[in-house]
Amino acid sequence: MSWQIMQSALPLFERAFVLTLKLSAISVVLATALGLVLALLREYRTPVLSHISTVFQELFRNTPLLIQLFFLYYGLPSVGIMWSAQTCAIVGMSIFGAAYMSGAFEGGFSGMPRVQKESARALGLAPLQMIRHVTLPQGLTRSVPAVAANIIFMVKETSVFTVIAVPELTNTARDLIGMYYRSDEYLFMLVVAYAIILIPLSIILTLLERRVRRGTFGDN
Amino acid sequence: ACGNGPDPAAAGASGSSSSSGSSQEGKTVDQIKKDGTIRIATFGDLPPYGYVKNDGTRAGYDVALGNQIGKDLGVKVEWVQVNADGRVDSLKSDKVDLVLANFTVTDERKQVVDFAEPYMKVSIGVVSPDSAKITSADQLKGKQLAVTKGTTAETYFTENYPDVELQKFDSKTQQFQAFKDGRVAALADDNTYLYAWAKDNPGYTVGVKTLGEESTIAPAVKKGNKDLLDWTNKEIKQLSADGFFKNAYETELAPSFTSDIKPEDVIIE
Amino acid sequence: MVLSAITDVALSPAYPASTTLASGASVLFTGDNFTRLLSGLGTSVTVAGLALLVGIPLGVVLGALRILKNPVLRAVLRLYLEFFRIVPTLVLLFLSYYILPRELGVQVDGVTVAVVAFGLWVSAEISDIVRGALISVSDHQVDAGKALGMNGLQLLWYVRIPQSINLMIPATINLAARVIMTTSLLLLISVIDVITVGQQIMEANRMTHPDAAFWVYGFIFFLYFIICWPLAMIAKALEKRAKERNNG
Amino acid sequence: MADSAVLNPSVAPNPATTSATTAGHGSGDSAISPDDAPLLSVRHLKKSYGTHEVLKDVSFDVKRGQVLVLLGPSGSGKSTLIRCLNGLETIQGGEIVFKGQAVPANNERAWRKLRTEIGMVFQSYDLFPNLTVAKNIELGPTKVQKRPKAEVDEQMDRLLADVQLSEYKNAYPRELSGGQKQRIAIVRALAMNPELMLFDEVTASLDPEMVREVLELMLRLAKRHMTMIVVTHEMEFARRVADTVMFLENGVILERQSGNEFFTHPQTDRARNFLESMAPVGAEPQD
Amino acid sequence: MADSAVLNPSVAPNPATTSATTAGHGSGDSAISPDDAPLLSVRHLKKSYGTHEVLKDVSFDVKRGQVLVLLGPSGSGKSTLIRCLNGLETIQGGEIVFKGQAVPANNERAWRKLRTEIGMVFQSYDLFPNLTVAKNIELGPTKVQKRPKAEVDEQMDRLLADVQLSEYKNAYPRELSGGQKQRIAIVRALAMNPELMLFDEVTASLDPEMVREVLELMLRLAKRHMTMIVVTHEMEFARRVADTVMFLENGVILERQSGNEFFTHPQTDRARNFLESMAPVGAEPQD
Ligand SMILES: Nc1ncnc2c1ncn2[C@@H]1O[C@H](COP(=O)(O)OP(=O)(O)OP(=O)(O)O)[C@@H](O)[C@H]1O
Ligand SMILES: Nc1ncnc2c1ncn2[C@@H]1O[C@H](COP(=O)(O)OP(=O)(O)OP(=O)(O)O)[C@@H](O)[C@H]1O
Ligand SMILES: [Mg+2]
Ligand SMILES: [Mg+2]
Repeated sequence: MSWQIMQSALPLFERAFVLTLKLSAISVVLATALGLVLALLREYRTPVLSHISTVFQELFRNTPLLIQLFFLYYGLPSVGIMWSAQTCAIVGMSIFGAAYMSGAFEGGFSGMPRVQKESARALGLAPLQMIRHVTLPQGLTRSVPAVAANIIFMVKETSVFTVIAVPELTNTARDLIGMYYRSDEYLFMLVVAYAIILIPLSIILTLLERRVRRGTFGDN
Repeated sequence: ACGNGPDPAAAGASGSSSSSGSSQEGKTVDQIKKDGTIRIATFGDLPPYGYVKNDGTRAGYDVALGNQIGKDLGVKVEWVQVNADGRVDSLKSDKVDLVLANFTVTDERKQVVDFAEPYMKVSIGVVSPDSAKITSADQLKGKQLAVTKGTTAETYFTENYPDVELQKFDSKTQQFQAFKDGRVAALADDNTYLYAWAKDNPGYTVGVKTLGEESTIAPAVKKGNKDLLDWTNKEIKQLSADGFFKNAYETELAPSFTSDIKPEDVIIE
Repeated sequence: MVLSAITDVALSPAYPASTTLASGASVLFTGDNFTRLLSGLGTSVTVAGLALLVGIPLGVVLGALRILKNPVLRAVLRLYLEFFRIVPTLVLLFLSYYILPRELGVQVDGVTVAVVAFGLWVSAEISDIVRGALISVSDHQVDAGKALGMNGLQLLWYVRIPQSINLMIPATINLAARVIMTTSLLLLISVIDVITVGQQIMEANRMTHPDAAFWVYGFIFFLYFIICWPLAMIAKALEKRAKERNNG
Repeated sequence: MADSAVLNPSVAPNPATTSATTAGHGSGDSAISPDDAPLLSVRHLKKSYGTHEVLKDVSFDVKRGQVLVLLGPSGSGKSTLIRCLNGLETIQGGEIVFKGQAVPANNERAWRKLRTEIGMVFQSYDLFPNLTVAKNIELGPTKVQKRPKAEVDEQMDRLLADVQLSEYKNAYPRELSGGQKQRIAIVRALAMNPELMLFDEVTASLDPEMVREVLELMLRLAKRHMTMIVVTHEMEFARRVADTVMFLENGVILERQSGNEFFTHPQTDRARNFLESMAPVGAEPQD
Repeated sequence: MADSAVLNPSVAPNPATTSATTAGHGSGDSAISPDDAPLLSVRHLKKSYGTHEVLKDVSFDVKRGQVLVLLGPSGSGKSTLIRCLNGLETIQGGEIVFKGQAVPANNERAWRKLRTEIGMVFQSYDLFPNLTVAKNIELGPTKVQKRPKAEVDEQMDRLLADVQLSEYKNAYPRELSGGQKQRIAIVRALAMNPELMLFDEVTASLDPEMVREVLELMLRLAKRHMTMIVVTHEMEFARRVADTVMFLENGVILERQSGNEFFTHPQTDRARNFLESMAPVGAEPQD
């Protein structure tokens, strides 16, 4: 392996690194927000909307992100909708991620003992007050581990953006290999780049998990 | 884990003799004959050079050459579909014996594979819509240009026109699709297929016909596969003499080209 | 070899180009295209199947080892899992694609690369599923087994496995669906999977059907859905039953 | 002072009612003076899960200041009945009349209003684990009843002092023992100033030593004329606290009597058998 | 006939030992004739979780045919002690001697052999939910003890008849009530022909009506001279079954007496308070 080759590729990897982070962050935020709304719609059996939420979840959880992206990027223009590669990436990943996130939140909500909801009702709390004071604080806390797992999953999944020409990390590595045929160096840099993102992220999320539990239930 | 293993590029730089010489890499002609099949890498989405018809069979100029080689070796051809960026690795990792996939001969590539005698001439061209025609590479500054990963066009623009924003795609299908969807201002690739493509797609013109030096397209074998290389060189010479390439041009390429392209622009006598 | 077997099994086409379909959609039924798409999908499913075949037994053994108290073994196996958790599957595929043939010194086709890469990944995920399920068996049950004088293997065989298998199965089915979805990445290592076939079709018909992309990608989307969705539903039903069993 | 803290302020102590408890069998007595009008009347209540009829035509009254103890074997429908009285179950027939007003059947909005007047404590600990003790107690009075926080806090302090848990005000439920949790759950319900309290086996999940502290709090409430409906398996406690005992089996009221009468002279064989089965083992060897 | 079914065949009925139960305090008496040698001796047992010492130097003996009842407040270490006696916990010091042989400390293999001679029943239902009643009972004798299935089945039939659960032979645990489950758990332990039975609050999770059927089975076992160590919160039962009572607090044995003595004249204040706290509420009002 040659240092020199790696050094000369560093700027490109840096750019890709930043882009990967940016796209991940935006998608994670959007997916989490959308996923929460979808989960609440189902939790409270909102008419019509809860069914839409179900269909949405099943559809996007059971198809590959890659084909969703292809469809957005190459398929939609034939019917007159054209988004840039990065927009397609963000939209695709947010939808895909939301389908997973709503599952995580639902798991959190349904893990709550039934007596909790009943005692909230017994105190006369209205549905919105129940969401605000009981369902959300407990449900969110319970969903943190699953949400954290989804975040890691989504960040890894950004590697698939390579297929719609988004110059993120995987794309950059493949591209460099294609031009200069130095697979060892570039693959090494690629794995290191993901490790730099994912290892600290997973540590932070674990700490956060503990912190949130303590904040909510007073655990220590 | 990536540290060990042969490093052909480095070896090539320090003197090409070190890696070739006595050691035979890849399958020899005899081995291929014994196996009864030759594995050839080609494109699957690049009419009229290498593509798959609706009935699932392969066709095109590269494919015609491959089939002829198979016939002359007396073996079956096993086609392995690759993308541009997979051509070198398919040889390096012994996935194929021969590459016939519009493989342009370049110095970098010579360090990692062995090219046989060329069978086609090529140079980089740029196609653009008639409504916003690009006639020189300088006009592309700050604009988006579609290329396929691992092609000479990609390398050429990366090195000579860093101001051009490259959109890099995995396959020909994807680059042309994105181009037609209007995602990019122009598309750069080997001029020969741009001619063909522009003919199929009215409203687009190859505004820049040649860029950089003219280069050639040749079959490639694994670096060090001297046996197959020698055989292939002989074969190309023989086929040239027999007029095979002229025939193939007429049947495979000409119908896709506009009339201003002459056989001499493409094939090597 | 694997591929030809699949082609033979695939459905017969015999669909004429239907006039009621939009022009792009008719591409799907021109020539052998429909069959070819299905056989492409067959390749994907076969790769997934082989990967599971390789990965599940390995994962079960690793998972069972992970409940042992040996700290070194646990750390090593944990590291194994974490490696596959950190590296994106696509990158894993590339690593195998570039490194496997060289290290093994033999010619390895894309399908083998995929089976090995996915198989290792599956084994890591399964080891976690198995471990999680095994330790979810309540301490009381294990104590009750011990109190009858059972040894480690007997505990595993009579107590832990039977009581956690109904947790492992749905999780494994879910994983299977995920592996099938992940085979969409085969496109990138030159395996003729369903998407590659789709692209061949678009290219061959670019003159006659310029809007084929919408229909071809839409159709592939649908194909994946009708394979993975039933799996997810089965997993969900089994999971629910397992929960009810455990409470009842 | 302690008395006034726990005592429901809206109920005037009325010792007369507590002794006259054998009255009011069945459903005939509808013309009544406002003074001894029942606080709660249940008429022909029917409840089923699917095809399984859990409550079959249940009718009874509860007067102000009275303690009604519900007894019956497991699965007889006690929990279901008490949950119906707080609108937690949809019912298939009959009527529930609270303070002279019929509650529109299965109307969640109507029940929501009523639930501020009917406190309930469950068997499983039902404090919100995400809130401190103080927040648990304040939630209903401030968010639902919209009473000023200062006033609520003052009442809370008195209630906590009364159950000797003032020091746990800022603790989370997980830091409390089971008995402490159940006492706080009772305080939480009392903080709404309910006119009726429902208790469903509130000591059943407790370690034996903690049972006592909860039952004693309930005895104190009863003494102060809180109207209560109590499901319990603690026979000694039931005997002491009950003005009236109602014995339920298979969703039917088999017996309804004054507490003393029931424990000394149960009228039905089923009730007699039940009482025997609940007596401590060893009191009367069998083999 | 029923007697011989439940009776542990390896223990000869020895009425003499059951009455002489106050003997054997402390640890001095080591030179003993084989006849009244203790079945189990515990010497200076120490157990901690981390830095938390749960058992501090606990010593006692149990003779053949004797019933030892362990009492003590929650958290005093009763469960921990009884689990140590079946090798389910690692210990930090002391010695456990069974049938005159010291068990090598924390040696899983040695314990595994012994566990076939020491039966244990837990508080939480511990039948294997995936196996039928018959399979649950057969598992230990056939797979661990490797006894012939025919013989085991015959014994099982007798035991099941004895607890009147023959008809449930092919039922799954989920089809049984709590009381039935615990009786089967006891049968499962008996099928191994143990010489000592350990019971840890086996009725604590049961509905009150089911407590009796389990306790009566245990009483019957005691009558037939099964050696037993019993943790329970049922005071009436304890009083009847105990040859000896041991009162534990904070991991220390505070009192060890004959059953009658303990319940009528507890020697320490702690024991007296404990007994009071366990008396039914209402028997003796406090406020
Ligand atoms: N959510 C439910 N769905 C279906 N059946 C139910 C449900 N809840 C209770 N039941 C049934 O209704 C009957 C009455 O149950 P309920 O809980 O009211 O009895 P209970 O008298 O409170 O018993 P316990 O003393 O065990 O608490 C039982 O047969 C029970 O199986
Ligand atoms: N696995 C464990 N880890 C740490 N501490 C434990 C563990 N098990 C028990 N303890 C502690 O050991 C002490 C004794 O517990 P043990 O369960 O033996 O009490 P007990 O007398 O059986 O109480 P109970 O009557 O509630 O069953 C308690 O303080 C408990 O918190
Ligand atoms: Mg109940
Ligand atoms: Mg205990």
